[in-house]
Parts: sequence; C-alpha cells; structure tokens
Amino acid sequence: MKYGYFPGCSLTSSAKEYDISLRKVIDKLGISFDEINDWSCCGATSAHVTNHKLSTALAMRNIMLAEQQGLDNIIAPCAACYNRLIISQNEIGKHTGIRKETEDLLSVKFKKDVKVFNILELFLKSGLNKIIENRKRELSELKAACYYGCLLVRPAAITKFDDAEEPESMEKIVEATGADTVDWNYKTECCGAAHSIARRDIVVDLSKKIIDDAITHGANVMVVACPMCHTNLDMRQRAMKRKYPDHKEFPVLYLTELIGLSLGMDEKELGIDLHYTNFKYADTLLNNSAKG
Amino acid sequence: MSRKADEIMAADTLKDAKKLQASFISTEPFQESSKEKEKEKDNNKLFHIHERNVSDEISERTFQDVSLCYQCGKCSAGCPVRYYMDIAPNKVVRFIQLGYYEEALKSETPWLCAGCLACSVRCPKEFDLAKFMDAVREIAIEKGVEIKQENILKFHKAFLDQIKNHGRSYEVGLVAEYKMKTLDLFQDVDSAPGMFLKGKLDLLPHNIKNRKEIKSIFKKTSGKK
Amino acid sequence: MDKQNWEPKIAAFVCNWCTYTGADLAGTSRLKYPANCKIIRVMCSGSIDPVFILKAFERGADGVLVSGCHPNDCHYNAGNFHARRRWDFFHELLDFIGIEKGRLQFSWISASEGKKFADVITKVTEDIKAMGPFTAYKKMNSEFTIDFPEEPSELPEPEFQENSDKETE
Amino acid sequence: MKIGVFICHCGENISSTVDCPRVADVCRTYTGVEYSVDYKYMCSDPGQNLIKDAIHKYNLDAIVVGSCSPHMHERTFRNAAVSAGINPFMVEIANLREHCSWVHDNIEAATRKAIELMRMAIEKVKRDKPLTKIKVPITKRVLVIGGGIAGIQAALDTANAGYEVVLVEKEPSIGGHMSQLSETFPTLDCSQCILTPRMVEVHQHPKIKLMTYSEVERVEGFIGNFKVTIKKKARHINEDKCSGCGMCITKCPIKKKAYNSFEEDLAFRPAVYVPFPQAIPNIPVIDETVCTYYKTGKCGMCVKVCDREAIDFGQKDTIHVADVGAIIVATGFKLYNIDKKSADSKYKGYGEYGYGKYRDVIDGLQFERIASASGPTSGEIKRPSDGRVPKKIAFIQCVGSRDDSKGISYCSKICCMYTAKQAMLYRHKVHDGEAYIFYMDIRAGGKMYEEFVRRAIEEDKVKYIRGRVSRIYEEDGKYIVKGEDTLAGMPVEIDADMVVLATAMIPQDGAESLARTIGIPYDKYGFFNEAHPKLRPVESTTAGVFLAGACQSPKDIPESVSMASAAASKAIILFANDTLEREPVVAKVNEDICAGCFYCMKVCPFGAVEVKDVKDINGIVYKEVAYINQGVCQGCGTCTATCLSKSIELAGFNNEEIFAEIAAL
Repeated sequence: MKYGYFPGCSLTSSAKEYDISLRKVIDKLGISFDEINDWSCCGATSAHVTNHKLSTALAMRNIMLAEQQGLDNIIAPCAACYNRLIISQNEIGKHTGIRKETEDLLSVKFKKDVKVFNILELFLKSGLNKIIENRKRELSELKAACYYGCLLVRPAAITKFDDAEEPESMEKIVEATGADTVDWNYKTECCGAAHSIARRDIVVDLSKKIIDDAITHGANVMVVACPMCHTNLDMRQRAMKRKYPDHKEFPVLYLTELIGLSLGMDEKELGIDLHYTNFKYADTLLNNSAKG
Repeated sequence: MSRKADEIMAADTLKDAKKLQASFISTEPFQESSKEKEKEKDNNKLFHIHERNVSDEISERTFQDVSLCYQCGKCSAGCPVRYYMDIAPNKVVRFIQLGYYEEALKSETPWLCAGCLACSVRCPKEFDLAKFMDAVREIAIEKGVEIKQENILKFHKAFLDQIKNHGRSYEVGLVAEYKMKTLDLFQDVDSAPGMFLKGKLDLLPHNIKNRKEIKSIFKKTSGKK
Repeated sequence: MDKQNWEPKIAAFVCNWCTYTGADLAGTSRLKYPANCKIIRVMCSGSIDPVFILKAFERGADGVLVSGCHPNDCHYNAGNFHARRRWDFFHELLDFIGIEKGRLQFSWISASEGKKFADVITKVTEDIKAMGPFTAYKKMNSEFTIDFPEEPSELPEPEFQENSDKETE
Repeated sequence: MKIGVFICHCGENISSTVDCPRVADVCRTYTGVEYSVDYKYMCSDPGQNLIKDAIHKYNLDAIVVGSCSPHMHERTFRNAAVSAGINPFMVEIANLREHCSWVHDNIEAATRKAIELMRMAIEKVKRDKPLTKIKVPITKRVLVIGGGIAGIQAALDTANAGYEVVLVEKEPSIGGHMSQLSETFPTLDCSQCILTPRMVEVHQHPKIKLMTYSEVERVEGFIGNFKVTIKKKARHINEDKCSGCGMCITKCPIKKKAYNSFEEDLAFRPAVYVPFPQAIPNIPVIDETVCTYYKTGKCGMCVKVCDREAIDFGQKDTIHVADVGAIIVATGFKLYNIDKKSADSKYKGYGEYGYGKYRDVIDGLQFERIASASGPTSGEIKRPSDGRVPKKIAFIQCVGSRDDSKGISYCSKICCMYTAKQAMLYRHKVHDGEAYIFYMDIRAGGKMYEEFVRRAIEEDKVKYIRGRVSRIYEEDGKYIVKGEDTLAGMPVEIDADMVVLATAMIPQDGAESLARTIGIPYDKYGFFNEAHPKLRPVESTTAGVFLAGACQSPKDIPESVSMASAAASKAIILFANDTLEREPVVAKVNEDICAGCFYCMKVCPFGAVEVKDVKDINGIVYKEVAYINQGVCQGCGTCTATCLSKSIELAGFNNEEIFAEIAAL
C-alpha cells in the first residue's frame, strides 16, 4: 500500500531527525511514501486555540491536496498534525454546517474518505514481523518508557486505535525491536505542548515529572512519537537542569530512531546526534555491563 | 502603590518600545494599557458582552450545551496545568453556565489550557472541555477582552503570522517575531543557537507555492462573528 | 386549490401507551402545535397495518405519522420492534408505488415526551406543507373507479366549511 | 343504530378554544346521531345523569363523548353507560381537551379539528361491538425468583398469608448481597445478625419450597395460570443424606484453585464448599471445574470422609415443573467493575483508575468483606496486596454511576450512605487512620440518613472532598489519587494506602434473558420496568408478574423489603378471588380464513398463540389454525398487522373500526 506523506512543519526544521529516521526506516522496511505536494501547516495548536474555522480550513486544505493527488491513506508522523487532521475530518463529517463552510472556503467538495494514520498505526499495519525480520541487533539493553503524550490516542472515540488511558500499541512496536518496555504511570500525561516558548516554566515542570516517573520505573530511555513532546522532553532538559540542579540527562528517542537502531543503522545516520541529550547505544551496553 | 499606578509606571518606561512593536507587528495594533484606552475598551466591549448570550454562542460553536456539565471537577482534577491556573477549568464552565461571562473570558485558565484532551476523554458527561476552551479563547479575542496571559496569545499570533506568510511554520521568524512582541529577549538563548549549530533551524523560510490560497483562508476566516 | 390557504390533512397512528400519553402530556403542558394532525389511537405500534396507511392516503391524507414507544420501552415488550422492522420494508414499497417517502414519517415518543410530541407534529406539518398536497390518488380516482368495500356509506362533509369565512369575519 | 353525542366544555378548558355548541350542532347532522348536546361538566354527577337520561329517553345504542383524554374519564363514562343499560364498549371518547383545545390557539381551526375528531369517533362507534369481560381461574401459588432479602421477604409474607411459595435461587445458598455486608446503615447493626433468622424461617416454613442452585428455564401461561420450568443444577451431593457436617470441605485437598466469590475473590475456597458458614441450606456443592475427580477420575477424598454416603459424583441437573398463579421477580443487582470491557459491552471500564490492575483499589463489596468479622481478615482492615493496615484511605463515590461516558447515567442511590458507613467503620477500627471521601453530591434522603452522614463528618472526622477523581497512580506502594476540591477551588492529591470505589449497581447477570423468558420489559440498562412509575411501582406490565428489590432499580435494604412486601400483597390480592376478570381487548382468530402460517405465533410477545386442530365431523383433523389464548393475550395487536390472511381481529380495535376512523379523517 502506498501512503501519502504529510510531514508537518516540525519535521522540516526542529524535528528534522524524525523525518530523516522515518524515511530511512520505511525505506528499509519496503514501505513507500508520496509526499503531499505543496502541503501547508495543519493548524495545530495556534490556529485551533484561537480560530476554529481557520484551523479546520488549514487542516482540510491538506486533506484536499491528498484527495486531488489520488491518495487514499496519509500518514502524519507528528502527533499534533495527526490529531488536527482527524479531528477536522470528524468535524466536517459530523456537522454539515462546518463542512459547507470549509468547502466554500477552499472551493472544493470533499468526496473521498481519506484515511489519516499516525506513526504507530503505520508500523502496526505494515506488520511488526517486518521489523523483526530485518532486525540487525536486538536492543535488549534498552528499557524503554513509551511516551504517547496526549494527542496520539485522544480522543479515543475519534482515533479509534488504542486505549486512551492504558495504550499498548507503542510497547508492541518497541518490543519488536528487541527492547524491553517498562510499565509506568505517565504514558499519556501532558508535557505542556505548545507552551514550550511562552510558558517554558510550565513545560519544564511537567516534562521533569514525566522523565522522573520513567526513571523511577526503571527506564533508561524514553521513546516518543511527537516532535512537540520531543522538543519539550529533550531540548528543555537544559532548562530543567537549571531549575532542578540534581537532574540527570535522560535520553529521549523518536520511535523511528529506535527502530532504525535495531535495523542496524548508526546514531549519526538517524540524526540522533541532533538531539540535545546524548545517546549512544554502545554506551548503554557499557553502562549495563559495568553495573551488572 | 495601587495596581493602576503600577501599570502606568510600566507603560511609561516601555512606551517607546511598545510603539515600535506596534508598527512592526502586522496582526493587531497593540493595546496600550493607558487609563483612557482601558476605559474606552470597557465601555465599548465588556459591558456589551451580555448583549449576546455567550453560553449560546459557545454551544453553537462547539455543538454542545454548557448545561451538560454537572461540575464534578474531574477535568480540573486531571488537568496537567491546573497548578498554574487562576481558576479551575470547571469554574470557567460554571461562570459561563451562570452568565458571569466577563469573569470567564478574563480568566487565564483558557489560555493555559494545553489542549491535551485529558479532561475531554475522562468527562463523565462526555463534554468536550478542550473544545469549549477553544471557543472561550476565540470569543475572548473577538470581544477584545484583556488577556492576562498575553505572551501565550502573542506566541499564537506570531505562529499564525508565519503560517499566513509562508504556509508553513518558520521557526526563526516565529522566534524573532515572538521576541519582538514580548520583549523577552533572553528566554530561549540556550536553545536557539544550539538549534542553528545542529542545523535544525533554517535561516530561510520554507515557502509553499500556493501562499495566495493560505492568505485567502486567513482573510476569510478572520471575519468576526 | 388555493395553495396559499391550503392546509394539509395528516393522520397520526399512535400507540395507546407511549405516544398517545405523550400527546396528552403536550396538552396538559399547554404546548402549541398546528391543528392539521388527527390522532388515531391503536393499542400498539406493532398493530398498525400498512394497509391503514395506504387507506389514509387514499382517503385524502397528505401525510401520515406513525409513532410508538422507544425501543425497549414497549408496553408489550416487543411490538415496536416488529413495527420498526415492518416499516423498513414498507418505506421502500411506498416509494415504489409513487408516494414520496417524506409523506410517511416515524418517530418514537414516550409518555414523558410531551415537548417532543409537539415538536414532531410541528415538523411533520411543516414538511408536508413544503411538499404540497398529495394528489396522486385523487388523480387516479378520477381516472379509474375503484371499489372500496369498507367505505362507510355516508359521510357528510361538515356544513360549516362554506360559512366559516363569514363567521370569522 | 341510535347514537348519542355529548360535548363537554370542561369548564372553560375546552370551550375557550372550541365552539362546543357548534360542534354539537354539526354532530347532530351525521347519520345515526339521534341526540347531540353540549354541557359544562360532563364528568360531574349532573353531567352523567344527563347521559343516562338521554340513553333512556332516546333509546340510544351507543354514545360518543367529546371530552378530556380517555386515560382520564373513559372509565367514568363507561360506568355511566353501564348503569343506563349500554355495554361499556359501546362508548367512544374523542379527546377534545389534551389533543385539541389545550394545544391550539385558533378557535376556528380548533373547532374544525374537534368536529373531525368527533366524526371519527362517531364512525368508529357505529362499528363497535358489545364485549364482555373475560374470566380466568387462578392457581394460588407464587414463584419467587431470587433469594436475597427481597425474595426472602416476599416469600415469607406470601407464605404467612397461607399460600404456597416456590423460592428459586441460583446460588447454593439464599441470603444474597445482604449476607455479605458487615454492618448496615444508619444503625450500624450487624447485617448477618438480622438476616440469618429470616433465612432460617424460610428454610423451616412449611409453605415454602426452597430450590437453591436452581434457575428458571421457561415460563409459559398467563396470570393465575403460569407453568414454570426450573432447572436444579447438580450439587453432586445428595441433599437428603447430607447432614451438613462439613467434613468433605475440611478434607478436600483442592484448597487454592478457586476464588471464593462470597468473599468477593479476596480468599480461596475448596472444590467442595458452602458459600459461607450460615448458608441455607447448609449443603455443600462440588465445583466440577476444579475438582480433581472430574479431571482425573481420582481423589474421592470427600467420599472417604462422608459417613452418610452423600457424595454423588454422577448426579445430573434435574428439571422441575411448577404451576403458579403469580411470579415475584427479585433477582437483585451486581456491582459494576472497572475492568476493561469488550468493545461490544454497553459499559466501559476505568482506564484512569487502572482497569482494576491495582490490588488495593477495591470495590464497596470487597470492603464489606474486609470489614466483616466473618470475612477473610476477621474484620481487621488490611490491604489485599500485602496485609498492611492502611493509614490513609480514599473512598471514591459515583464510580460508574452518573457517568454517561461509561454507559451508566443513573444514580445508584445507596453509595453515599454505604460509603459514609464504610468510612465510619474504618475510623472505628483504625483510630490513627485518615479517611477521605470524594463525592459529587451527598444523597442522604431517608430516615436518619442525613444525620448519619453528619455523624461521619462531625464525630468520626471523615474528610469529604467534593470532586470526581481524575486519575489513580501507584507510586512506591501508595496510590496517588488526583482530585479537585471544587468547593475550595484547589487541586488535591492524596497518597492513599487503599482506595475503595463505590461502583455502580447494575442488574444481575442474565437479567435480560430472564426478562425475555418471563416476558417482562426492561430498560436500556437491564432493570425491569414497572407498569407505572408512580401508581403501579411493583407490578410489571405483564399481568401476574410483580417486581421486588434492586432488579427494578438500585435500592437499599428497607426499600427492597417494602417493595417485596408490596409485591407479596399484590399476589395475595390476586389470590383473594377464585377467578379473575380481564379487559376484553384481545385478539381473536377467524378460523375459517386462517391459513395456518403461524407468523402470528412468531411475533406474539406473550406466547399467546397456540396451534389448534380443526376436525371434521368424523373427528379427523383437516387443518391446523392459530388459536389465541384469551387469558394470555394482552391485546397489543401485533398479530393482526402481521396476519397475511387478515384473519385476526383485535376486539375494540378491529380493522373495520380503524378503517372507519381513517375514512372519517
């Protein structure tokens, strides 16, 4: 199956490594993408918190482009984009008024039902055994805390793919890489999201709690599937360190990077060196054997 | 010193800078917090809030009636940013239910809502509180209510300006504009240079081809209700 | 016919336990709705024979409403389920024989939903008004003579119809 | 036929929008109408006399009254007609008040509609036929389904009135949920102490036939004449021989393979067991699913130790049939649990409270067992996970209840009270412990209830926090309960050692299928529906079937008991007559044209349709037709609409009558 690809703004800039690793991984797994031509911002956060018409129109513009390009399924790796796209679709599906308004705005008629998938669905659908078959190394030294954040599984009534409170799909994918997962409490707790710049204090506090909980439950790496979460959990660790001096650096990886590692790619290839926190798989091996 | 005097003091010292801002920022003229302006705004807007029933307006925009909420407080209990808010999220709903629109619209709470949807998925009445907060913010902007969490609004405006101009988010422009709007020049110094060094921030924006369309979307949706 | 002053004639077949009582409640609550609809009480919506409806159209009704208890709320446990199943088929049939689907409407109105009853009657009346008079049968009647054995022997039209305008003046 | 028409003004209720004299005048012109009059109050004595006099004077055969709803005064006018010598079913009511004058403003339109309504009623009455009430005999025996407190009370009341009772309970012992409770609100008296004497009384009562470990399989027949098939499940113990000594239980080597459901899974039970020591009857049951004998054919330890030779591995389920005249349904409730539910379930679980994965997050009944002196901890409050005494305990009310998103919109009614009681018990037993209750509203309507709650707050210092809990986490063996104090407007986090959830009361398993077996309606949750929410609260819509206790809606003990007594007295009232009379609105088959397709049999919700052989003069069956048992038929008429040959007619609403109404539209 061919997927349309909606990278979203973050993946072209602050979350470049997510884009890089995703492309590498899917290439290896034999999945192909068609980037949506001339895609624009999905309207995440800033638009929908201030102007609902604008946010629906921005999201639906991309769905419209996908439709025009003949794409039935699109994949939105950014959790915020994914959420905006499906919620907008749901809105226009449910309320004829909004549908009409949006169609008039974009001067189109939505015909097809373009399906939007998130990154977890992509890997679950394309088959976990693909990862297992192509695995070059088992990441058995890793104890991953799978962090879903808010927007991947909520609202469950619309996302319809996993449980909103006790999701398990990311664990399944991570376990396919040979890594261990930990059962922890803050899987779906919010990291502060778009407040990253305007209210960094909040983001630092919330992200700190999340990282601490992961550490308490024995994790040595956190896996995320959202560029906004990554920014908050990774980049904000410096600010965390300033506010909480005893904070120890904790690596945060994108799900695709983890899969990439298990497929035998190295950190540089996957863009892990672009993170603010340092992570080398070899170091983990060393650390663990030193402890053991 | 009284609060008003405080404001005047602040206004005086930052006056020039703010004028500069006003000329730079394309979205809306910065509202000077001088006494006259404040008064004028009050006369024009706030006292007319009751003219049109805000709760009806919210119901219309969100397709759910605010009377659904029975004030159990589960939303507030699970809200990750609850500790930073001035009033609990359920109280914002309460204010709207009872017609204390001004109190609700002036609250910081809607602006601090991170839209994580924890409240919406757990609400026993299936009331989508996140959506409700979106509508409250929207109406607060339209009514010209003074927004206490102005940095958050400025961030959103700066972000939308990038989208409007480029079609996609342009982070350098975003940060620059945000800084200009807030004059908070030192906040992200530890991350931005790092971003440049790591090659994550492009100095030039990614412009999409059909920027005309985006501009027209913005134009058509900016009309106030 | 003067389309401006035309008032539709609507027959409502309702069950004794839920909708009829709901209609009573609309009355006790003094809710107002158009006077076009006349109720025919049956014990259960399950006992409404499709022939009743055809008969109503034949007798000049412009619309028909069928209403019973909500699912699971039937006084007779399951009558309304049978009714529902029957109407699914019957709707198609109506369309086939040339009666627009909108002329026959269904609803579930419980004994406590007086407001809903008033709303439904108002809506049905508006819908039928928008559709205009139902003339298909009348036309047919003029083309063929059909013998209806059950037809009551005599039915004088009320005399006041001609005088009514004067009276209101 | 001579018809009399009577138009009521209802004071001004009708006449203010309907021109009553004009209606009467127009009606007078219709064929068959002999007499037509309007009057201020038809239902008053002078009004009724007016009707009676007119019937005599004009020799009327039928009357039509244009008045209020037939649900109001149909009976009044029928009685008036009867006293003047007319059959009550030759009376038709046109609803000019609720359906006309009260709902329209325009006098002209309302008057026209009134005339049309009258015209329809006149056309119908012309085709009405005199009907007589139906008489059926009564079997004076009651079936009580469910042996909880409601069933026990209903059985005892009926038996003490001198009627025989068959009490069917699906568990091995009667007692129900009440036997599991520690102490009861608002008196704090011990639940078992007040219940056990009642259980013994049931056991010893000569009029009560107790059938435990049994289920109702089938119900046929109708009021006064039900035939009930009961399956008695095999106990694998000969009840006549067993003395209840309990040796088999003590010696059974299988100790830890099955959870003790009486202890709400907080303890184990052997393969052969009685649910609890005071069980009635005190006869054990062998659980085939865990017993070694049924797996390997070996063991037989119980056989060896039983000196009465009561163990019977070969025992089979037996089927019993009982003839009864009335049925009292008292199947009670069960507790909703917070576990993850399957996608097709009408309920959803609480992921935010961990879907039941935290062992010290328990429900109200589990707490009852922990607090009960006969429970797994002998009444000491201890955590199920590690047996430590919790020093901080949080109670959460409305778990499931009043939560539309989980599929339950109603209030479970008893949780406010039992949570207050449990918090009180906790404070009595753990003096240095802290108790918090998260609530939304305290619903303490009842004698001494509010006082009881205040006592918990004022004397026992239980801390009430108004707000629903959003999330429970486990952290270092503590449970972090995240709430909001909506009164103070402050977020609250409690690090509790144990959390008790007051989960919703939902209908007992199998309630819906039992309802279908008996033929009674139930609501969307599975609670049985009463015939009228206010005036017939203990009757089901099926004649002769009565409801008692929490199977109808959540209830506490006193309410269940009063409802049980009410249901019993309903049965006793029924039995006060030897035969019973019914409204003659029933369906009848025209055997000459019945084609014998029996579609009517499939659709009849009451099983009233039977197969009847039609014989020729030589006694040879030449066709089968449908026959409708007049005692069972409730008169819904679904069969009439289904009948392909149009051979079924519903008395009082036959096709001819309805066609006449349609024709008069």
